[in-house]
Amino acid sequence: MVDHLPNLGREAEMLHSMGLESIEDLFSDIPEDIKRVEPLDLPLPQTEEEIWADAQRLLGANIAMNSRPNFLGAGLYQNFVPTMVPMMATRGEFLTAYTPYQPEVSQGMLQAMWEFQTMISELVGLPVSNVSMYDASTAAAEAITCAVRVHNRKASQPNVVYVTEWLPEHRLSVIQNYVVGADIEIRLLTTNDDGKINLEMAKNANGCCAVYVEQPNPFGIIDTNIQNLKEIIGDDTALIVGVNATSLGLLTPPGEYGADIVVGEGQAFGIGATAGGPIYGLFACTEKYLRQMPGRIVGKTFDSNGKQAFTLTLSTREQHIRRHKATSNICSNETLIALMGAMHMALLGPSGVQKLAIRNTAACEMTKRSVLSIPGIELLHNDSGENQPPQHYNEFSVILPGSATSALSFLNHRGVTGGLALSDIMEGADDSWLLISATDQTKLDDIQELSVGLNEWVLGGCS
Amino acid sequence: MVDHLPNLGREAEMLHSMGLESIEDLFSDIPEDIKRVEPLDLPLPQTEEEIWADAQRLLGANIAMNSRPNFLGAGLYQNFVPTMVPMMATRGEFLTAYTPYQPEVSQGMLQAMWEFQTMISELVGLPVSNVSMYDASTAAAEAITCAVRVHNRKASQPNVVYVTEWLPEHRLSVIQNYVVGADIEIRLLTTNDDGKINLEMAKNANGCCAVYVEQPNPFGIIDTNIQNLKEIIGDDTALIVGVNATSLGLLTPPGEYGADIVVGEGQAFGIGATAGGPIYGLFACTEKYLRQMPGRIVGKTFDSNGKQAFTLTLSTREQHIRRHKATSNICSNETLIALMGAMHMALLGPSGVQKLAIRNTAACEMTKRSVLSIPGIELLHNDSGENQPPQHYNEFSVILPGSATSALSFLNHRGVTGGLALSDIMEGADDSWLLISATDQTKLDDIQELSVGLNEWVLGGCS
Amino acid sequence: MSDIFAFKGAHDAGYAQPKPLISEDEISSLIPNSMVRKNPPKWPTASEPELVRHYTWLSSRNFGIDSGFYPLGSCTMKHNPRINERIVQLPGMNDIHPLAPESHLQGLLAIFYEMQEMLAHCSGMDQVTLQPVAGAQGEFAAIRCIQEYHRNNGDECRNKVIVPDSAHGTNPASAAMCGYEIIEIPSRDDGRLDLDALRAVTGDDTAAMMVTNPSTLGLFEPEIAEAAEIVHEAGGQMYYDGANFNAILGKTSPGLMGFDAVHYNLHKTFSQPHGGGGPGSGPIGVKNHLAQYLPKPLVDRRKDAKGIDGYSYFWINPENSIGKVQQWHGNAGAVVRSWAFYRRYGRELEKMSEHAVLNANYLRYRILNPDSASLQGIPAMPVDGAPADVVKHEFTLSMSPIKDTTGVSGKDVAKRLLDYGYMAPTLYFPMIVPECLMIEPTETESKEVLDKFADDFLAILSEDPEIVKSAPHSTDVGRVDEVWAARNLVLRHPLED
Amino acid sequence: MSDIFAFKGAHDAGYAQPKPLISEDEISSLIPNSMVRKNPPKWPTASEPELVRHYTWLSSRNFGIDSGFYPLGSCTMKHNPRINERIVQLPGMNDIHPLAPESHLQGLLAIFYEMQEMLAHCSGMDQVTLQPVAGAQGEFAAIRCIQEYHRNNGDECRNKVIVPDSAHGTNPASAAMCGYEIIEIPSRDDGRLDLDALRAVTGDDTAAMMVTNPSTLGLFEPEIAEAAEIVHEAGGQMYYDGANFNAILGKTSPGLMGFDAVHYNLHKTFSQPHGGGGPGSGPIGVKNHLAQYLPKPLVDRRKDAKGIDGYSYFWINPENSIGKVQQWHGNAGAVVRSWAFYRRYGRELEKMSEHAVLNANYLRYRILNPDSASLQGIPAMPVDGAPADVVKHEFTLSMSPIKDTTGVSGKDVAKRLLDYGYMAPTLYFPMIVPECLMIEPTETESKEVLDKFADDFLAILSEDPEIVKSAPHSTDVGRVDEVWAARNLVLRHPLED
Ligand SMILES: Cc1ncc(COP(=O)(O)O)c(C=O)c1O
Ligand SMILES: Cc1ncc(COP(=O)(O)O)c(C=O)c1O
Repeated sequence: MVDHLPNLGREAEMLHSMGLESIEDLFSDIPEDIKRVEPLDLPLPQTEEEIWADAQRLLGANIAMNSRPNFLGAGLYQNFVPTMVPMMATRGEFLTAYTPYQPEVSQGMLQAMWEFQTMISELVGLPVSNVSMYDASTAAAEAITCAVRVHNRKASQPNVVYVTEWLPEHRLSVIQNYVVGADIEIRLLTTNDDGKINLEMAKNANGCCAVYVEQPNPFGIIDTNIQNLKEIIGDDTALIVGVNATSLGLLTPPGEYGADIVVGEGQAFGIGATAGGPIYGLFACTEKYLRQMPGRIVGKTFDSNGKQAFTLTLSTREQHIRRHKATSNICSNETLIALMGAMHMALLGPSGVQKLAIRNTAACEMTKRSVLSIPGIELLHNDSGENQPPQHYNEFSVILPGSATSALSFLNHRGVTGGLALSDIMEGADDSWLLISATDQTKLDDIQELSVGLNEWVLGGCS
Repeated sequence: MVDHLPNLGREAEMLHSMGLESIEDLFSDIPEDIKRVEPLDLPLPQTEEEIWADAQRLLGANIAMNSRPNFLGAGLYQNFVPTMVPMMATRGEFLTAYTPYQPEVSQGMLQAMWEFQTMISELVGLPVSNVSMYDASTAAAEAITCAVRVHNRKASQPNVVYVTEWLPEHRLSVIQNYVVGADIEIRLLTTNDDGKINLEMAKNANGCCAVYVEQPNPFGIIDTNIQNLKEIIGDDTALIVGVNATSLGLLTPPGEYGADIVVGEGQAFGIGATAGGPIYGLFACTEKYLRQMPGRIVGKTFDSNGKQAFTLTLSTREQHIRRHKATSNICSNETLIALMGAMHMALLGPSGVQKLAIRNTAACEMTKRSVLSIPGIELLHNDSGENQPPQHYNEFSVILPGSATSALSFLNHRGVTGGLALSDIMEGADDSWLLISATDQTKLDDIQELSVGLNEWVLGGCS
Repeated sequence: MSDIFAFKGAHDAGYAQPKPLISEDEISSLIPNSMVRKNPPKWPTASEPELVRHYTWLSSRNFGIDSGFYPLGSCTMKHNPRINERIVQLPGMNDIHPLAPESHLQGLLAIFYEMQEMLAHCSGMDQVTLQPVAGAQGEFAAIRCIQEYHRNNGDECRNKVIVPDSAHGTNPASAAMCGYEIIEIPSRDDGRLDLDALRAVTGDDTAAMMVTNPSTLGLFEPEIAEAAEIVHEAGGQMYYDGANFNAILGKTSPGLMGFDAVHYNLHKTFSQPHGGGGPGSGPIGVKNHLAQYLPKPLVDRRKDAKGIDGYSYFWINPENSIGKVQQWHGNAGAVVRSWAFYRRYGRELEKMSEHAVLNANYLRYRILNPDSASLQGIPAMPVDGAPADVVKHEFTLSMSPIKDTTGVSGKDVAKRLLDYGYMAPTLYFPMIVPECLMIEPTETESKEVLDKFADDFLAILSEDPEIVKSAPHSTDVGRVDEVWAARNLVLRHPLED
Repeated sequence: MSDIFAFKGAHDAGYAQPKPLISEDEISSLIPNSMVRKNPPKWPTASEPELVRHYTWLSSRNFGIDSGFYPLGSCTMKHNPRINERIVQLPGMNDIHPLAPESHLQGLLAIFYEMQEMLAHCSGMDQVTLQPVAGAQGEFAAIRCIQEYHRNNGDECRNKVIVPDSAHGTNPASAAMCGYEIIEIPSRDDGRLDLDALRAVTGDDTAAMMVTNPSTLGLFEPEIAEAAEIVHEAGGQMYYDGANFNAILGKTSPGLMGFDAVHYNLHKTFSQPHGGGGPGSGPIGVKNHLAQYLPKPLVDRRKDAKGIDGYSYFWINPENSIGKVQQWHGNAGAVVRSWAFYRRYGRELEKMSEHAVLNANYLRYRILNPDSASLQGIPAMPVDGAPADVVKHEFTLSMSPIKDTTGVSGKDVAKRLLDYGYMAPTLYFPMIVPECLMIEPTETESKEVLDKFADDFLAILSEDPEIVKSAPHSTDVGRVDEVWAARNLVLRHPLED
C-alpha cells in the first residue's frame, strides 16, 4: 500500500469531473511506440516501519567514526554538532522551502543567510560572501574561473592559473573539470622541502590570472609563506586561498594578508561528515569580484512601507536570467546546510570558535607528539630551513618505515582508523606517507590506541 | 563553564543599576542560621558534548526491547511510532508551552486537545474525554473516586467499590493509595475458571458505587462477560472499564455495552515504552460524570469577534479554583504526550487503527500457537466452560512445567526477553504462570527464538 | 482554519503498515463474535502531508518559551536545552520496559541513583523517590507517607493539615485527597507567614503543615525555622512545596529550614519541557523517619567491578512503603532530561539560582522604579504584592491602583501583554493579592528582554484604557468567551457528515 | 525584529566546550607568531535560549511546503516524508567519512548500488553515477562526458549545443561552462519542439541537444523520437534534463525516447527537502557508449556470502572517467533520503507519476473551466501557456489577457496569492510564454487544496485591480524593493557598535 497520496481512491471522481475516463487518458499524449510496456521491475512498496528497519540494518553496517579511534580527515572532519542545530534547521518552514523567489514570505531564510554572509565575511576578513557553494572543491574551481573572467583582459599571462603542488586529487580533478570550458591552463606552484610554497618560484605566477593555495596546506602545515604571496603576484592576479574554516578561530584571516577570494569547506560548522555530502562550500571575495561571483547572495533593502527587508540580489549574474552568459550554472545549492552552519557559528560565538580551533590544534599536537615518539616514524617536511619544524592544524603528515596502506590495514584490524595514505589522494606522494587528522573529538585514549598500534606495526616489521 | 545563562558576566551591571553591590545582597533575606555554609558537593559542570557522551554510555548500557526478541508487556507495549509524531510534537511552540491559561495565544494546543478528545470519544464510544491523566493506573483510581462522588448518595452499598480480581499490583496499589482518603472500601470481583468475570458473584456489586474491570483482562483474555455487567450492576453503579487502547481497533467500544467511564493507557499511541513514563492515561465518561471528572477539558467557543475559538473549560472543578474541594489535585498532566497520541491516531485513521489491532492480534495468536505446541506448556484458564478456549489480545498467559522466573532467566541468557512472571505482579499467582506479550513489532523469528528457548528449557528439566 | 476531520482522503491512505503475521481474513475467528467492533472510530482520514501541515499550522498558533518571554509566575518557564530531547530519543531510553530485568536497565538505574542522591543533597533530605509524576502527585505521595507515619505511631487522630492562604491550590487538594481536613491560615499583612495564627491552629490534631518557601509571593519566609519548631513541637510534620526550589539552590535548603518532606518540580527547576500542561515530574525527598514509607521502589547500588563505573544497581522497596502512585517508575524520561540539565551545572547549581533571583529583582526594580519620562501618561502605578527589599525568583504586583483609577484590570493588562508578544504573567494568584500579576522571569532571560518587557509594561499603563480593556487585538483570536464555553460545553467535534 | 548581532551576552556564555587536550596557554607556541589571529570574528554572543528564539522567529517568517500549497512549477515541491530525516541522523550515515575503507561503508554502498540500478532501470539508461550534487551539476558532468566522447572519437570540432528556447537557464549555462557555443532554437507556436528549426541548426558541429520532456511547459513532446533521430544522424548526442521526471515514471523513459544521457533531480522527483535553495542531488545516467567517461567512482558488487544480503560492495572507476565534479561521493545524504522515498513506492512508482499528472490536469481544468458564478466579475481570463488536451505534471498560464484588460500583471497575481496563504507559482518562466505563471501541484496535494486554490485564484481575478497591484498586504513585509537592494548592495551587517 502506497501512502502519502491524499487523492488515492478519488481518481475516478477527479477524472470524471474533467470528462475523462481513466488515468491512461492523461497519458494519451505519449506516442505508443515510446510507451513503456513492461511494468517497472522493482520490489514491492514498503511501509515506514519496513524502510526504517532496512535503513537501520544497512546504515548500521557502516562503521561510524565515533565508534572507534579515528584519524581520517583530509578536508572533512569528525565533529560535534550542537543539538540545537539540527532541531532548528529541520523546522518545516526552513526544511521544506525552496529558493526565496518571493521575499515577502521568505524573510526568515533570507535574513538567516544575510547573517551567514556576515559571519563568513568576519571569519575570512573579506567584505562579500555568497550563501554557499556545493563544496570546497567547486568553490575553488569557480573561484578560479571567476578570477580569470575578472583578470584575463589585463593579464600578461592570460588564461593561466597557478595552483599549489600536492593538491589532493579530489579537489584538483574538480578544478580540472571546471576549467576545461574556459580554456584555462593550470600550472603548479612548487613547494620547498619544508612543505611551504616556494616564494622564489611563485614569481613566475606574476601576471597570471589567479593563484590558488591552501591554508593550512594539504599536509596540514600552516604555511607562513602564503602571507607573502600577494606582494609577489601583484594586484592583477587574484590570490585565492582555500581555508580549513575552523582554523580561522586562531589563524589570521586571509583577507588580512591580501587574499582576494577565500574558499573552503563549511562542513565542520553545522553538519557531520555525512559521507561527504550534503556539505557546503564557502566563497568570499572583495567587491572587485562581486559581479563575476557564482552563487546566490542576499541584500538588505526595504519593503513598500519602508520597513527593513531582505531579498536575493544581483541575480542578473545567474543562469535563470543570464542563461549561457551566467557567471555559473549553479541553481540548487546548499542553503539548508549553510543555515546549519550559521546556527553552529552563532552558538559558538567569537570565543567558541577560538576554543574549537584550540581544541583541534591541541589534539593534532598531542597526536603528533605521540606518533613521532615511535622510532622509525618521522615528520614529513621536517628538513625545514628555519629552526622550527613546520607547525600544523587539524592534521599532519609522517613518513613511515613501510607502506602506509599496510599500516592502515594493520590498524584497521585493531579497530583504529589510522588516517589516509597520501598516495591514495596525491599524485607523486610516496607510499610511506601517512596523513593523520585529529579533531576536537579525538581523545587521549584514541591517541594511545593509534600509537600503540603503529608501534606494534613497526616492531612487527611493518606488515 | 556553565552556559545557557545570557546574563553571565553582566551581574555587576545589573546589580549596580538596582543600587546593590553583590549577589549576596539578593539573599540577605535568608536568616544566617539556615544558610548553607558548605558549597554543594557535586561534580564539575559539564558541556553538552560531555553530557551527550555520558548519556550515550549510560543509556547505551540499557538493553532496548527492539534489540532482541521481546515478549514483555503487561500494559505497556513495544510499538512503532511514526517519525512525524516526535518531529511535530517537539516543535518548540508545542514543546515549551505550558497550560493554555491564555487561550488567545494557545489555540494550537487547545484545538489539538479538542481533536484528541474527539478521537478518544470515538474510540471508546463515550461522549466526553478529558485531555489525559498521568497514566492508566491513576486514571482508574480517579475514575473510582469520581464514581463514588457521583453515586455515593444513592448507593445501597455506599463507599464500596468492586474491582476485578487478579489486578496487577502496579495498578491495584495505586488505586489503594487513591481511595484511602475517600474512605472507600475495595472488594474483589471474582473470576471463573475460564478467567472471565463471574457474573453470578457480580450480583453482589449491585448497589455499590462502582465496578472496575479490564478489557482485555490482566491475563490478556477478551472477557465477553464484561458485556453483561452493566445490566447486572444497574444504573446507580458506575461501570468503569480499563481498556488496552489499541484493542478498540477491533473490539466493541465499551460505551456500547454500558460502560460509564472508560480509562486506559494511551502509550501505544504516540510514544515508546520509555521506561514507563512520561506516558498518558485516558479518561472518558458520560455526561453524568462530567462535573466530577478529574483533569482538564477543552471546549469550543467564540472570540469577541464571533470567530471560532477553543478554551479550557469547567475549571471550577479544578484545584486552582476549588482548592481542597476540587475533583482532583491534578495540575501538570501529560498533555504533550497526549498530543503525540493525537498525531499518531490521526495518522493511523479508522482503518489504520484496525490494522494495528489486527497486527497485535495476529502476533499474539502466532506466539500462542507456537508456545502451546511445546509439550508441557498449557494455556492458563483453558478449562473453559464454553467450547472455545479464551481468546486473547496482545498477550496471553500460560502454565509452565516449572517456575516462570527460572524460564525467564534461561531465556534471558539466550538473548530473549520472554515475558513476565505473573507472580511478580499479582498476588496469589502461581510461580509457574507466565505472561507473554506480542505486538505489531513481534517478528516470526522472535517467536521462533522464544519457542526454541522454552522448549530447551523444558527439555533441560526446567532449570 | 484547518479542520483535521475535514480531510477526505481514502480511508486507508494515511499511513501504511506492514502485513500482519496472519492474514486479515483469519482474524475474525480470533475475536469473540459478540465483541467485534462494528464501526471504526471516525478518526481523520488524512495523509502525512496533510497532517504535517495541520500540526505546523496549529503550532504556529501556540505560544511557547521558544516564541517569546514567558513570565508565568510559579511555573519557572526556563529555556529547555535541546540536547535533552536528543538524549531521550536514544533507544536505551525510548524503547525500554520498566519491568525488564534489572540487568537490562543498569544505565537508567545509575541515572536514577544519581538523581536521588543529588536531590537529597541539595535539599538536605535523607531519601528521595523519583516516582511521582507531577508536583501535585508528589504532595499527595508525601502526605500519604506522613499519614502512614502518624498511623504507625498510633497517632490516628491527627486529621488536620495546615496550609497558608497563599498556598497553591494543589496543596489543599492533595491533602484533602488523603482524607485530611484543611486548616487555612491567613498571611500577615506583609504577606509573610503569621506565626500567631499558626500557633492558634496547631495542636495534637495537626498532621502536617505545607509551606512554599520562597512563598508564592516570591518572598523568603524569615521565620520559617520558628514555624517548623511550632509544628514539630505539636507533633506535626513539615512539608515543603518545592515548586520554588529554583530560587535557593546552594543558598539554603528545606533540610536547613526544618522540613521533613519535600517535593521537587523537576519540570520547573530542572527544565523538563512541559508542553501544553505536562509532562512533569515530582520526586519527593524525606528525612529518615519517613523513608520507610516512601512509594516503592527506590534505587540502590552495590560495588561490582563489572558494573557501571564499579557499581551494579538494583531496586529496593522501603519497609513500610505506601505502595505505588504511578504504575511504573514515574516519568523516567523527565528524570533523564533533568539529569542532563543538572549535569550542565553540577556544583554550580547555585549560579542558576543566583541568576534567577537576579533577573527577578532586576525586572521588579525596572518596573517599579521608572524614570520620570516613562512615568509620563501613567495615571497610576501598580504596587508591590507584598512589601520587600528583595524578592527571590519571582514577584507579585497588585494592579488595584490602576483598576481603581482607570478601570483597567489585571486581566486586561495580561491580555494586552499578549499583543506585545509576551505570554501573560500568572493572573490572580496568589489570591491574597488583589488584582495580582505574578511575574517569574527565570535565569534564562537576557537583560535586554527584561528591559524591553519593563518598558512595554509601562507603555501599556499609559495606553488608552479602552484599548487595554478590549485586548488582545493582534492575536490569532480575540478575547475568548469562556462563559459561552462553560455554558454550552461543546467538548468534541460533531462529525456531522 | 530580532537581530542576532544585538544579543549582548558574555563573550563566552553561548556554548561551553570541553577542555582542550593541551592547556590553552601552551597553544600560542604551536602557531607561527605571524599567523596568530588578532581579533576574533565578530560573531554573535548569544546563548542557546536566545538563538532558539531567534531561529524560531525566523522560521515563522518563512514559507515551506509544511506551511501551505507550494505550486512552484519546475521545482516539484512535494511533501518530504519525515522518516527520511530520521534515517540520515543515524550515526551510520551522519558520522561516516567518504574516504573510509570500503569495509566501513558497506551499507552506504549497498544503498548507492540500489539507487544506481533503480535510476538506470526507470530511465532506460545503462549506467548511473550519483556524484553530481544538483541538477545543474548533473548537466555539466554529462555534457563533459559527451565532450570527452566526441574527443575520443576524434570529433573535436563538434562545438555547439542545441537548446530549445523553453529550456531552463541551467541548460545553456552548463553547456557554456564546458566551452560550448549555445544554439537556441525557437519553439513552435504551440510550444512544442520545432523539428524544422532543429534540422536547420543540426550538423557536424553539433555536439549535443539538451531537451526537457515533458517540456518546461508541462507538455510531452510528441516528436521527441524524431528529434533524437535528427540529432543522432548528425552525430550529436541527446541529453535529457530530468527535472520533470516526476511526470513519466513507469509510463515511458528517456531511454525509450532515444536519449543518450540524463540527469535526475533527486531533490525533486525523490523528495529530498531542498530547504531554502538546496541541497539537491543530480545523478546522471548514460547509455553504454558514454559510461566509460562518467565521473568516478561508481559502485559495483560481487557475490560474498559474508556480505550484505550475499554481496560485498566496492568502488569502481570508469576507464576514461572525466574525474570528479565534487570532492567526495556527491550528496550521499540526499541519495539516502531518496532511497527511503523510493522504497515507499517500489514498483508502484508509476502511481506517483499518475497522481502528479492527475493533480496538474485537475487543477488546470478547475482554473480554466470555471462555472458562470465564479466567472462573474472577472474582466478577463488567463489562457493556456500552450494549447494542449492534457498536460503532464505542470502547466503554464499566460496572464496577458488580464494585463491587457486591467493592468494586473502576472507578478501582481503571484504576489496576491501570497496574501491567500500560498507560495506563488513560478513566474515569467519559461520565457516564451508572456506573463507566465507555471503551476505544479505535485501528487501530495489533496483535491480540497486544489479546489480551494482554483477558487482563490479566480477570486483574485475578480478583485479590485488596485488591491492586486499593491499586493501582498498580509505578509511579514510588503512588496520588497529589489531595485534598491541591487543598487545599494548592503550585503552584510555593518556591526557598528
Ligand atoms: C507553588 C506550586 N505548588 C505546586 C504545584 C503543582 O505542581 P504540578 O503542576 O507539577 O502538579 C505548582 C505548579 O503549578 C506550584 O506552582
Ligand atoms: C527544468 C530544470 N532543469 C534544470 C534544473 C536545475 O536543477 P538544480 O536546481 O538541481 O541545479 C531545474 C531546477 O531548478 C529545472 O527546473
